[in-house]
Amino acid sequence: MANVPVDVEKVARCRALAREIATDVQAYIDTHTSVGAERTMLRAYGADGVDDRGAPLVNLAVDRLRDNGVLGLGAAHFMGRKLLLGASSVQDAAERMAFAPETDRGEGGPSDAEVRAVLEPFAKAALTRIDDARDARDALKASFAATPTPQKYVIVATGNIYDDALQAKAAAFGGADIVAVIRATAQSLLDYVPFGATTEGYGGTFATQENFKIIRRATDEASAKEKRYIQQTNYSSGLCMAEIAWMAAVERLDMLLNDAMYGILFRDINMCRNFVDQYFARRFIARAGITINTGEDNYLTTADAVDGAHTVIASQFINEAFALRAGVKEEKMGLGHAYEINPWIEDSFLMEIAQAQLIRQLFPVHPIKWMPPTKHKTGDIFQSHVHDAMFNLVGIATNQSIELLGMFSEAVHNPMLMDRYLSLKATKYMFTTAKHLGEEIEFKKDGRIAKRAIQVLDEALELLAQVQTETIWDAIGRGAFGDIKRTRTGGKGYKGVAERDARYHDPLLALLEADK
Amino acid sequence: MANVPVDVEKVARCRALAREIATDVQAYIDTHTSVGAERTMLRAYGADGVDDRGAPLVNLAVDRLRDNGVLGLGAAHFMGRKLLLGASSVQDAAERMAFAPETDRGEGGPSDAEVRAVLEPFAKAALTRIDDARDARDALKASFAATPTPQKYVIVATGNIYDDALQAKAAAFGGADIVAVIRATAQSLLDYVPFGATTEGYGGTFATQENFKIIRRATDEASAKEKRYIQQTNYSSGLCMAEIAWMAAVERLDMLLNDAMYGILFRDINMCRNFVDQYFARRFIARAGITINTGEDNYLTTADAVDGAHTVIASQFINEAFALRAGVKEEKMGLGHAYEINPWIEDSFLMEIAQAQLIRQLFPVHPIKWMPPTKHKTGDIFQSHVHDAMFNLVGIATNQSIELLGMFSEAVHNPMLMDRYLSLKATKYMFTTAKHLGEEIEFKKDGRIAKRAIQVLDEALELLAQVQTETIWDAIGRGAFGDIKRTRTGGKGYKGVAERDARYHDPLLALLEADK
Amino acid sequence: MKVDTTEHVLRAYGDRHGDGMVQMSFVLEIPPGARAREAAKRFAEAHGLSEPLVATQELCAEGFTYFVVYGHSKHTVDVSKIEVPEISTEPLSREEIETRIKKRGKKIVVVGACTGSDAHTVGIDAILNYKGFAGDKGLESYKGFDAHNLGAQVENDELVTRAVALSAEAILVSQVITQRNCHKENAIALVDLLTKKGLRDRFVLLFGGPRIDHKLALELGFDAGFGPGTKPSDVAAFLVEKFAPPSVEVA
Amino acid sequence: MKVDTTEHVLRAYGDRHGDGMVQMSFVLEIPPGARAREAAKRFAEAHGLSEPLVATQELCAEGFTYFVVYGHSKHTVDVSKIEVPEISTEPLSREEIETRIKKRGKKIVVVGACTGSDAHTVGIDAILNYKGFAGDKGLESYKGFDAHNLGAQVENDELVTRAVALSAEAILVSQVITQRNCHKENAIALVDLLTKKGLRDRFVLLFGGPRIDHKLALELGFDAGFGPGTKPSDVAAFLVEKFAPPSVEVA
Ligand code: B12
Ligand code: B12
Ligand SMILES: Cc1ncc(COP(=O)(O)O)c(C=O)c1O
Ligand SMILES: Cc1ncc(COP(=O)(O)O)c(C=O)c1O
Repeated sequence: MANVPVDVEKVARCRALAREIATDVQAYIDTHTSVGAERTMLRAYGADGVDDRGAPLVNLAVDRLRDNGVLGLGAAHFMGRKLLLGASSVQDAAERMAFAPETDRGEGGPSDAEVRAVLEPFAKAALTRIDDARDARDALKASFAATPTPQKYVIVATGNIYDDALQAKAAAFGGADIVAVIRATAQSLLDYVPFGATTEGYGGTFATQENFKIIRRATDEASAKEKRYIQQTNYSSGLCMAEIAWMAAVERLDMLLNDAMYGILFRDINMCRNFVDQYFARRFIARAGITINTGEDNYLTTADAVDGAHTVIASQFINEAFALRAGVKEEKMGLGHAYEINPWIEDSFLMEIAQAQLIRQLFPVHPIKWMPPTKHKTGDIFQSHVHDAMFNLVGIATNQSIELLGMFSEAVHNPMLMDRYLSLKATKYMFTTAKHLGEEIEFKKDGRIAKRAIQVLDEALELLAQVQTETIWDAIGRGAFGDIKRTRTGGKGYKGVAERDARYHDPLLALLEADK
Repeated sequence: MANVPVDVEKVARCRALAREIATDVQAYIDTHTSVGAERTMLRAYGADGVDDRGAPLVNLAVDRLRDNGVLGLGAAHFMGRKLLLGASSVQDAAERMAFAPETDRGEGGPSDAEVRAVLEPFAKAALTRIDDARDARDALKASFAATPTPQKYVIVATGNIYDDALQAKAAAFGGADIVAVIRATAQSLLDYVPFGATTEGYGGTFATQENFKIIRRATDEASAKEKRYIQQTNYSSGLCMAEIAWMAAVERLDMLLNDAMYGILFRDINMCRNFVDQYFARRFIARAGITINTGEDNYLTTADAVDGAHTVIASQFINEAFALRAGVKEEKMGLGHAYEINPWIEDSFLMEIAQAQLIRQLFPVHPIKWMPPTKHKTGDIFQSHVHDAMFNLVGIATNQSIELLGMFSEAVHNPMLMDRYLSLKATKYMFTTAKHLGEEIEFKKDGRIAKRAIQVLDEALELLAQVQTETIWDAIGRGAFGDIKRTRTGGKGYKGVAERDARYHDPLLALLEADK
Repeated sequence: MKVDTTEHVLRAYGDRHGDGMVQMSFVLEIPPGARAREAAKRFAEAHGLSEPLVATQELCAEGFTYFVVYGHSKHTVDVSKIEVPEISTEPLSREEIETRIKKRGKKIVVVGACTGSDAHTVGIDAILNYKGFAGDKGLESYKGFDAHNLGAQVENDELVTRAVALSAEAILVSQVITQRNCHKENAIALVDLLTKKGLRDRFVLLFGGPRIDHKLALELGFDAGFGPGTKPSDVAAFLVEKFAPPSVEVA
Repeated sequence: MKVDTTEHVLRAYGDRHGDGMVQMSFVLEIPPGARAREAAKRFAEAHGLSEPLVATQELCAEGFTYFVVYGHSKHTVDVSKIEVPEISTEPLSREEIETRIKKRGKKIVVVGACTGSDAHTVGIDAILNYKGFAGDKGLESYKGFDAHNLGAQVENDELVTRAVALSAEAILVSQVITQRNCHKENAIALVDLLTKKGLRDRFVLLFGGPRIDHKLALELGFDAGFGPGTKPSDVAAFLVEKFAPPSVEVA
């Protein structure tokens, strides 16, 4: 394999700095919770359903805690109390939390120890549910041959879950290894998860537990048919990132788009909220053995991909540090990056090779996820197809793990059946015709590729040092990533954050945190 | 630049063998002539025009010689006699040759020395005409910056010379460096050159002197407009290959498709005829400073491109040897090869790199001409565009000299305006994005690419040794090139060959042969 | 309106003048084969293509075939009949813009946002932020403009409230997501809201995005529309013509 | 005729069932801009596309613009109404073919050529020569066939003369060049020639090439047509069904 020069010393320093950056934030996380996090715990214990106006029970229950100013005690505390005070089930307990006429301030009555004890079996049951799904996935996966890398990842995004299912199967037929159902544009900012099967969504389809099931069924059928394990993925992002992580865990999803900072930067979600939520989400993700996909690729859609190359790498180290703190294994960290350099720049292909290979070497056991060109795509679908071809070539030559396939219609619309078919076909072609290219070539010492790799790593190290000094909060404040500036208390969802009470204790969270 | 291993010893042996193969044939050529060759001489001396049924004067004159069994004396001999016997001009002499009531058997009357003497000034004038065109080309070319390699070569082929002119300009606008007007399917087998501007042709447009002028005007206008020298090319092949070479010389064409064996193999033209004609053609080509493009690429359309790779190289050495004997300089030999391996074969891209790079090294000063994928193209124009992209990538990485651009509609129709535009756009993209790739990489010693290059050269050497032993006549007889078998006296146009009389002497040919 | 050629009635052009060649691709729910080929031909013919050539037919999903078809379109388009509203503003130099606004005596206050659930800020940022687009600096970079960029996912309500609060004279709306015409709905909703509040005439309303053109913007009730490739200076020039026409000589 | 789906009236399918999405590309002689965009939209609408989206417009030659357009096609195709003649021959094994011809008692003599000025022999070679196509050996490889390949650029006259001389039972014609329908003209001329000479019934006439299908071949007066991807064994099976049907029991 052709390598770029990498100074292991510098890499170690990058990791150390990232660890410190995450430690600073972790102190905040460990003392806070959010409505999203607490709703997730309720779901995990077994609460489900919506009221007649479509509001999820867990929202009604948790909003009430927040309104009462007792969110900092954690939802589990109240659930435990309801169980001790006569609720017949978790569901009943949640309903009481939501609808009981009297206000529970979480004080008096059962002791904290009793509360913990009553929750213990439910916490274990919650874990078992996740573990069962994980085992089922492992078993099914093991019944097929392993998928060679790069794994071909495509999106479906009709807005209608039934059309999505059809297109997911079509994608598998066309050679896809991984199918993602893109989310409706609006969902990130909804502070609840819609319920049931959905057939209307702009720019994508709502992520709901029922929709997850429908696609799981479709991809399982496709696995059986294609004699290849077809992975399913969705988005653990936005104001409900943790709830979705849990849903994905129990619905046996294989991957999740999940990033420690994407929501802050690209959805203007409040930093505090986002950092707390990502931690809860990742605890479930880790337990479920789900692979995360981080979103550093997005930086290059708002910042220039030549100038901003190092921000991707700095952020990957940070995402890695956060993920490690949530118990996610390196083998499950699909750190994101992208092929977004202006294609008309001389030797842009060489810069892309340098970047892709550098990241491959920096994160050798990580299932890194590579995103195709998007920003410089135009409606010239023919040229766009060629642009993607070069992306595919670098993908196979540098052995990226997960490759989201580019679509020639990128600048036009969400991919249609034909677009996806042709993209898969072109990718199969490239992965075949250039199969061993990576093993066949070497990069010149001191050549353009080597120099570019060295430069980018140096800049990443510099940036990490700066972020470590100023803290991530301030670094984001001055636009260190994606040229986007956010403030600590600005953005959406800040009201949903609460400081944890000294008595905060969630037995399920404790079990999850016992991992690693 | 990434090199493949090349054993210079073997290369020298290839060249020596090819030289011997050509020497054998040259002995035949030097003692024969053909109707096509003699028509060319008449045209060069200045005969032109058609009769009222459209038959060219030179055909009428030369056919009469053949019918009278005196072709072996050469047309010049008779022209000289007519001039000595009162013809007022070359044209008048030719007309007398064609129409004079009495039959001239070439004997009696003026002595051979007188004949030569009277032709001498016309021979010099003929040379001057060629030289003037050459100088004009050189001057025009020198007024523009040199075109970087690979030079982008595209075809136009509407059948209508006026549409061709429009499309030629459009091609130049789109970035083409070289414009070829593809010939009508039928023309190769016509034993005369059509006259005047033509607007009807299947699969291409007739090559006529007037059509050459029309395209020259269009490309000159395009040069002025684009501030880049736009080259024009056509086909010196078929039964009139030598006449067309002469026309191209005086109409200031820059390149010609011209091969020592293409007509034999792909048009079933008689071997003897073809070898004689190619020699005459190349004598004019050499004088005119025209770049030839040989047709080895075609072998890979009838034979398998993996198995037949070495036949291309063997043939290139043979074409080189023939061209040298006709006075063509290496710097003007655009030896042909192609990207024709089944794209769905694993590592086919690596084999293409090996082949392209090997040929680049074997013929370092030659303006080698590289042909795009055609045979494995289907009507899936999107996939076809990607296939061409890989061709372009190898083109820039191995620095091919002349690159005929692939068209996504290859399996559908002759290129349309849009197809050509998009092809040029995609090529510009590739030549920009991967500009210095060739300088950046090295191939692994003992890797797949290196091994393939060694194997192909070994096989080429072996084939040359065999051909040298059996002679090219017999080698073609058993299908050594392109899996096509031809016999020495079979094929079209054999009747047009004549053994040269001992008195055969053409002053213009003698002048041409004085070169080198 | 300018007329570009003497020939007004255009056919498609591929190989030869007037051949009408067009390329189509589509998917039909039928497995490949002789019937599928015939179906594709008839489908193409229904579009007005003669001698349709089915260049390829491939199974692209169970029961679905992808086709590429070429054919000679019988259709023509009479361009002499096309009247497209075009923004007639001539480009102005930065100096000219600054001088004119200076003459006017007060800055032009503009508020921009990417509205609804749309989070694509790159376009509106390109117009408003200092950095600009393709080397052309954004409105923020002009002394004469007071540019407020509210960013993405801004609801119409909030946009109007902020515009009023800032005494903005122009509102710049960006919409990138267009799936099932949500951009049009969003735009119409804004115009309705302003009309209902009696504020429509208070603002010059600009609409922009990769799928927007002037014609569409006018149809939706905006004052101007800006499509792909718009430069900040185009927008500046347009606004200056509106708010500081050359004749204006006020304090 | 087989019916493949219960739904007979098909629309194009892109994103959602029944959306009618199709893609088109074409060139119009108009420079890019607002008018060109409108011209392209109207041109697309003339083809029956609603809400046409001009994805790109680029100057591709002086005065010419290349367009990519997407739109919802209103057209449908009723596949239940499609009756396509298909070659009904079932594939036969090599043994079956050999046995049947052996039973018949004499070889099937066939003559093939690529006719007119067409020099594309790869197709006819694939069918006739030993080597065959995609691993399927050509007719030459069968003991039961006496296959004569006349190669390329064979004039109809000569083809007929040779067929008569060789007492051929089938004539196989390949045509690859199709520019302005020269393949059809060539084919019709052969049928006319045979008819004029009173020889039409003496031969089974097969037509093949990348643009040939059974339907077209029948229309042109041939007995069968073979398109891209034809295997020699398909042709062998067809000829065996003709000349050595399972019932035949002659000497
Ligand atoms: C970058 C990008 C993103 C970034 C956005 C980051 C950001 N902060 O803006 C990220 C990665 C976050 C993103 C996310 C999504 N995206 Co997006 N994205 C793109 C992409 C690649 C480029 C857009 C872009 O930045 N163009 C560059 C700018 C400069 O161009 P522009 O917007 O046209 O702006 C110019 C002009 O139009 C004009 N202009 C624009 N606005 C205005 C306003 C005024 C007043 C004026 C005067 C001028 C003006 O001036 C600008 C400069 O010339 C396009 C694909 C493509 N290549 O076009 C998809 C694309 C727009 N995205 C798409 C989708 C669907 C999404 C998602 C919904 C996917 C999902 N379900 O997760 C998400 C959700 C985001 C949301 N809720 O909106 C689709 C939209 C399909 C459609 N037409 O409906 C596209 C086309 C991709 C695709 N094929 O699916 N995306
Ligand atoms: C190889 C090739 C050549 C070779 C031919 C070598 C040879 N000895 O055959 C060479 C390089 C010489 C050549 C030259 C030309 N070619 Co050419 N060529 C091609 C190419 C790349 C592949 C054709 C091929 O071999 N296909 C593989 C065979 C196996 O497929 P097939 O022919 O379809 O055959 C199968 C079936 O159709 C069927 N079949 C075919 N015939 C028959 C007959 C019977 C009886 C039966 C039962 C079945 C059958 O069985 C076969 C096996 O499945 C195509 C482009 C493409 N990718 O299609 C252009 C193409 C066919 N050529 C084209 C042209 C224009 C030319 C030229 C005229 C260009 C020029 N002006 O110089 C010349 C002149 C040749 C001439 N006079 O005919 C055009 C034709 C355009 C059109 N539709 O009219 C094409 C499409 C390229 C293009 N886009 O311009 N060409
Ligand atoms: C890491 C990550 N999360 C989430 C998303 C998109 O989801 P949403 O914007 O709906 O949260 C993306 C977008 O590509 C992403 O990269
Ligand atoms: C060397 C050479 N000469 C001539 C031709 C074609 O010309 P024709 O067949 O009209 O002689 C080709 C075809 O590509 C060629 O490669």
